[in-house]
Amino acid sequence: MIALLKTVVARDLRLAMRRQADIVSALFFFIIVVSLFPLGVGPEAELLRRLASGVLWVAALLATMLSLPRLFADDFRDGTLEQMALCPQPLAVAVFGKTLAHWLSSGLPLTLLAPLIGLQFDLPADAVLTLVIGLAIGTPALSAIGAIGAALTLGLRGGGVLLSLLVLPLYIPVLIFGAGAVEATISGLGAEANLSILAALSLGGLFFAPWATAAALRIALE
Amino acid sequence: MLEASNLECVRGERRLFAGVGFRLDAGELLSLQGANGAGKTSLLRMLCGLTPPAAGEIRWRGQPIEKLGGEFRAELCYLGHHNAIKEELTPLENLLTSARLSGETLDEDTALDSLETVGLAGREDLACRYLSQGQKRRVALARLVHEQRALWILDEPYVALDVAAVDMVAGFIGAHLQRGGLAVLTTHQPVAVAAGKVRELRLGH
Amino acid sequence: MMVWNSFSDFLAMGGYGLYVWGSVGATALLMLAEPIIVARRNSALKTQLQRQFNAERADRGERKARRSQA
Amino acid sequence: MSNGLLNWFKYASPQSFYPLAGKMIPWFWALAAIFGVVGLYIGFFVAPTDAQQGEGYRIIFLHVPAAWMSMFIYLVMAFWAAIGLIYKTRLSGMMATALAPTGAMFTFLALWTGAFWGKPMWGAWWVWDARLTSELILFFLYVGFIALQAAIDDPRRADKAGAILALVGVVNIPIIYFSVKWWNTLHQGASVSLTKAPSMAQTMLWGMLVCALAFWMYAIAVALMRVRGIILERERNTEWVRQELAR
Repeated sequence: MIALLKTVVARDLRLAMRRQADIVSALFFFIIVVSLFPLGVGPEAELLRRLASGVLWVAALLATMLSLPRLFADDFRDGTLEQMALCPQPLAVAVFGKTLAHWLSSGLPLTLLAPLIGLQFDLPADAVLTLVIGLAIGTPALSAIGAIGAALTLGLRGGGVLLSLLVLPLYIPVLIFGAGAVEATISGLGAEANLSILAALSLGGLFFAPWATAAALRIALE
Repeated sequence: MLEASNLECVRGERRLFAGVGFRLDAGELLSLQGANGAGKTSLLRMLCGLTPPAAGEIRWRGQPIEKLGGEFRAELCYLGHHNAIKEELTPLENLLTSARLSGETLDEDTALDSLETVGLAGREDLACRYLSQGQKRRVALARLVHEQRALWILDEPYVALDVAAVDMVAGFIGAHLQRGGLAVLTTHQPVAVAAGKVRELRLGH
Repeated sequence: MMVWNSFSDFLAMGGYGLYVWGSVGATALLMLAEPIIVARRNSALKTQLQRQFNAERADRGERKARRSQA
Repeated sequence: MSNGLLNWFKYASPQSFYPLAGKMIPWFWALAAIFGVVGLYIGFFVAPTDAQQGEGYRIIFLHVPAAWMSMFIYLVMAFWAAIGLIYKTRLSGMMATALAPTGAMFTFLALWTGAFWGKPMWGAWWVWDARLTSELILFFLYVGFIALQAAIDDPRRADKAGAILALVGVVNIPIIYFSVKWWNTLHQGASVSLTKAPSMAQTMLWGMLVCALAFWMYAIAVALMRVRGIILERERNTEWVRQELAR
């Protein structure tokens, strides 16, 4: 089981490294979307500070959404997905591996980049820390839940738009507690409650979502 | 021993075939004939468990394959139309990854030996993107060189191969049958396999 | 028992007429429109299928397909 | 019990369900009409004026039943989805597909009547109340389900994919509702919220229940009509459909 996980994660990361354009474009998308808001809303620091967590989290959601369609599409097209479905271990294990690899190549870079972008919003230090911790805890859930949408819309025309229509409503709890954590820090309430619920969402997502994704993949492979 | 009974396949609203059955014992090869679109690939995918049959049942060693699940898949090697290789990876990386995915231990030397056997010597570390269609097919076929699993299901293994390569693959299959393995394959050119009993199954009228 | 003492009172709905009748109106509209749409789509499907069956029968020479199918 | 279940499934083949549904539809329409008239009569002629909200509160006789139905239909959809996945019966998938538009319609109605109730009571067409917000998200779930099924040509795959989405959705609804409620109380406190329903006089409760029954009968009737269309569509190459339409 673990060997399969290691193989899948190593393979996907190696592929991601060889096609860095995808990772970099998702990151720049994140940067651009976040930078648009001050231009739209105005440069007052006080207002931006209040908007910061919501804007960063929504941008993180959208950036993750960008890289989801390719999660299974290439493997579906060149036949490697079939081989994964035919390996002795349950398909959900391979899916968990791919979800992990997707997080490492999209969620994690976002999290590391967030403080830098946070500067634009003049966030206090402790808020930035909560933001980073929240993103680190929350983005795995985005990859796990997003994988379900990617599997359901595999091979469909207009899959990308449909994917976001299916997945964004399911992202709302993660958004609420992620952005809420930073709000709680700024207003001094302390973000432990938000972060622990966020962790619960991520663990629940990482544990249950692969089974739904595997089922959806088996349907797409029929 | 692989046994299929009363298999039926429906594609969209068209029924491709129905009442298809056969029995295949150790050391035997089933050659699947039929016009294009007769459902040969669908039947192969059913035997792998990828496509559920509209009716009928498939048994491996007397057990329905749905119940066996992972056990059945551990003894199955499927080679479809697609080469199942990643263009960005090298032949060596592809071979090692696909072996590990199916839970087999394959060290680098054996892998290199396999690649050499299929005539890819010198191209082991070149990204598959730069290989020709025939060479990519050889990367896919390299898996068969050291393949130990009992049941081989091959979809058009000889396509895009030159005559020498066709004989080579026929040799792999022959060796597999001699080891008591089973094979189901679809092909257009009739190819004599060195050993083992060949059964024929024609799909469609 | 009767809450309203005149029809105009009933319409005014204690000053909330716009909102109450706006809600009732939307509900009535949607709950009438949906069945009509479904019924119309079903009958369109039936005629289309009948036309297809007649065409097939015509191909088999059983019946000359009437061009101006209703 | 098992053979009872088995022949029920045998009976639930599209071919034998089509005429059965046809016979049932008029009855459900009749029930919907009767309950509707009684419910509205209670709501608008029997229920007393509310102390704080005057006559405007009568919208709850439409808003609350619609909200209940929007949630209930999604659960029924998920139920048929699960049955379809487990027992591989085609009819259950068709039922889920047939219910979705009606569920979406009720969700939209709940939002519309919620807004029309919020405007006079709280001065704003849209109130970020926890239940209204969850209703909006439920509407997105319905739209997602319908859009996914529309994007897939092969009906069998559409049913199964829709089933997975519905089941994932039904697991997420409580999570979404909980997080929205948390979010709502965090930002606004419970003051501006529809959860504080007016004091439930006996007649008001009866009015809502009867209206809900009417909506339920309506939903069954429309779903049965739509499922008959879906059966014809998917079974158009079969002999029985040919006879059915030849009549």
